[in-house]
Amino acid sequence: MSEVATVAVGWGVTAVAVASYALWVLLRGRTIGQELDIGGSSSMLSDKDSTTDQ
Amino acid sequence: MLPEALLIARKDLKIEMRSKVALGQVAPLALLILVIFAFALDANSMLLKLGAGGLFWISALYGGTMLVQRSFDLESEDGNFDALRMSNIDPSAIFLGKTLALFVQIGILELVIGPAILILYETQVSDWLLLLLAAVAGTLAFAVCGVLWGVMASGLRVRTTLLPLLLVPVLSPVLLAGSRAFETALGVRAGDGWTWTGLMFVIASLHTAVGLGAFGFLLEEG
Amino acid sequence: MSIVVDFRDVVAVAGSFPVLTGVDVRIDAGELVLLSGANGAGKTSLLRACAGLQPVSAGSAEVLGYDLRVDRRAPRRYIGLLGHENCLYRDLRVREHIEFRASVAGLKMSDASDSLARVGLDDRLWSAPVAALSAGQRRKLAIASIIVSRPRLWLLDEPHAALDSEGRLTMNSIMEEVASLGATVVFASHDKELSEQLASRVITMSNGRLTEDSGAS
Amino acid sequence: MTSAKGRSVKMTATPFTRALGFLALAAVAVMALLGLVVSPPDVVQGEAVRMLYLHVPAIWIAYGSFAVTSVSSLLFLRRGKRREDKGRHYDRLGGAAAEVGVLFTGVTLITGMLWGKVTWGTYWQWDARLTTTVLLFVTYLGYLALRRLPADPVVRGRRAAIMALISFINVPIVHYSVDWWRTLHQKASLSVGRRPEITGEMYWTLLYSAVAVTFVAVWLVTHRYRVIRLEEIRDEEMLTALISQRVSQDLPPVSDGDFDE
Repeated sequence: MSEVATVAVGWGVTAVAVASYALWVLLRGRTIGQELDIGGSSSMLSDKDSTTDQ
Repeated sequence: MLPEALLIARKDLKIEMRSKVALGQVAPLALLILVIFAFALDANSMLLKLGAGGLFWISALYGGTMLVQRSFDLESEDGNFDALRMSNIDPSAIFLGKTLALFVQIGILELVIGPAILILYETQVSDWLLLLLAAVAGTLAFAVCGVLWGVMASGLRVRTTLLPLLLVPVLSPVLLAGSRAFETALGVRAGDGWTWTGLMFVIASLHTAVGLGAFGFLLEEG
Repeated sequence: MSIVVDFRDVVAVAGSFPVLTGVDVRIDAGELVLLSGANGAGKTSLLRACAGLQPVSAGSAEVLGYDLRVDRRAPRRYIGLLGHENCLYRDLRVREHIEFRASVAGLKMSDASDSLARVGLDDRLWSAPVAALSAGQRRKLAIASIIVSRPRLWLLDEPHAALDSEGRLTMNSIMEEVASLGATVVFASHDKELSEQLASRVITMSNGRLTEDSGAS
Repeated sequence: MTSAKGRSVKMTATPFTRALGFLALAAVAVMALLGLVVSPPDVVQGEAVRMLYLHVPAIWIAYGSFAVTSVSSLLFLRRGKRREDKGRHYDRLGGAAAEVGVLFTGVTLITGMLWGKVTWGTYWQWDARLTTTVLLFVTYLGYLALRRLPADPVVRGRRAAIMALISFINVPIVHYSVDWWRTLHQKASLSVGRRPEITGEMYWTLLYSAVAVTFVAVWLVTHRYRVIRLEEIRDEEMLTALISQRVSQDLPPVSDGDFDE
């Protein structure tokens, strides 16, 4: 693998890992919030949804 | 506290004497692992001789983990943990007693695999005192950590899988130090086996300190 | 008379299930109390809460003057608990077992042999391994192990279970005897006939709380 | 849609964390720009040096998170006993920080291995730091496994806190022994890829990246903390419901003459 490709893979994997964790935390929060019949506002998720691109 | 600890240790050892799990089941398995290593390394006597120290500790780790499991399974059986909790024995004494019993049992296991390694892998001992002290230090550290994590995992449904996951990372420095010290004692590598042995004693003492302090908590919550 | 068990609005949770949902009970020294109720009514949990084994999550709970919410261990040395399980090491012999329990309680072996005779275990069983005993004999050995420690509060969960009719009568006479000596006995049983004539007070539980109390003060 | 006003404790997003989230996103975008485009390639390592800006902040964050876990575990054990809520906020913080710590330890390992491949020519070296890090990773994975087991929350918290403290005293032991093992062993082979000279733009980029990643980590820990809190509220509400359900079943007492078993 070339140096540039390696760097790209490293940054890419990191971005995906951190973003999926963030998304998982948000979704879990929203799911439980809805179960409790609170929170769950769509704005809460759409704000943070953009985190996916890190 | 000490007499109570001896009471617990004697009870555990008596149970082992009757059931012979360490000698009858775990030791043969550990021996088998020594043979399997020879298969894996294609009976290359040079490699086996070089790796003897490490292979000893790996098979001791494997067998010892089973003994830890066993030591706490017999307390979870038939509600014996409740009896221990109700008995008003100082939890630190229970900790010391179980550690002592485990030390003896793992020691017995090592007395079986040690000579087997000398014979099967054609190793020679160049420093008996170092070998002995390193074995004592490593076994002590093993027993202390084993009791600490054993009680934490005991009573959980997933204990058979959880215990090794928790125990092995903690014991990795012991495995490392034990292997290096044994390599010096077996004369396959010049090195400071005594310092490694000292490190194992340090590990054992640190965990003993934690165990004496925390065992009450852990026993209560188990 | 001194109050041995003083529970006010006690809630206890096992896992995520509320096993006690607000228990209010006071038990005096020397009482012989029968806990009655269907399976799952909370009898075992109440006994374990008294022993400090089941944590209490709400309300106030005192046993023998010790606040369980501060220290669950403190009263244990005065308590004898017989659970569903017998707390026996299968690989020990009867003699070794009773020796172990006696020395853990800080007592001599002579006390231990008396207690074995008291529950009606034959001398000849002394060297038998625990694993070889019948269910009833194991129960008797468990009871003997409790007698050895001479508790002030006896918490017995189904003491009659697995015993033959003679053993049940012996069990009853033991409970009567210790209560007459001033100890407190709380026991759960499904054997209505044997229990109700014995008990000085009957407490009925349902859904984790008391529904009837013949001796409510 | 319920208003968030006055119930903010039950929400995982508040105006503050929302702002923090945007700040973190912006900071990461700038970090990518600086690290991948603006900063120059290293004289020795060339483009590969760009891994530095991820790898090094990640391990800093991981160490920081585990330090937070250790401190909050200690506080939980020492201060928690007498408090009405048993100090469970310390437990939550410890759990949230450990999870983020494991995530960033994983990032460190992956970026480190990739970086090693291009500079040392191999994914794995039995280098002291790599070995220590992988043991750290497994240790805290075990911690998270222990936390996930069902138990009374306070009991589980105490058990986890004790494990966190033991793990913490183990970190220097592991580090020291592995370090010593390697220095005794192969003195020469480690100097394969020379460390880059960190000066000027690279230095500032690294420092900036550390700040940006810290924002991300703080955001993650805060949200995870709140989700744990939500999980607890849900469990408590289920419990309350169960209690009232059991209490309402009370009458009439069906149990009196029940003799089965």
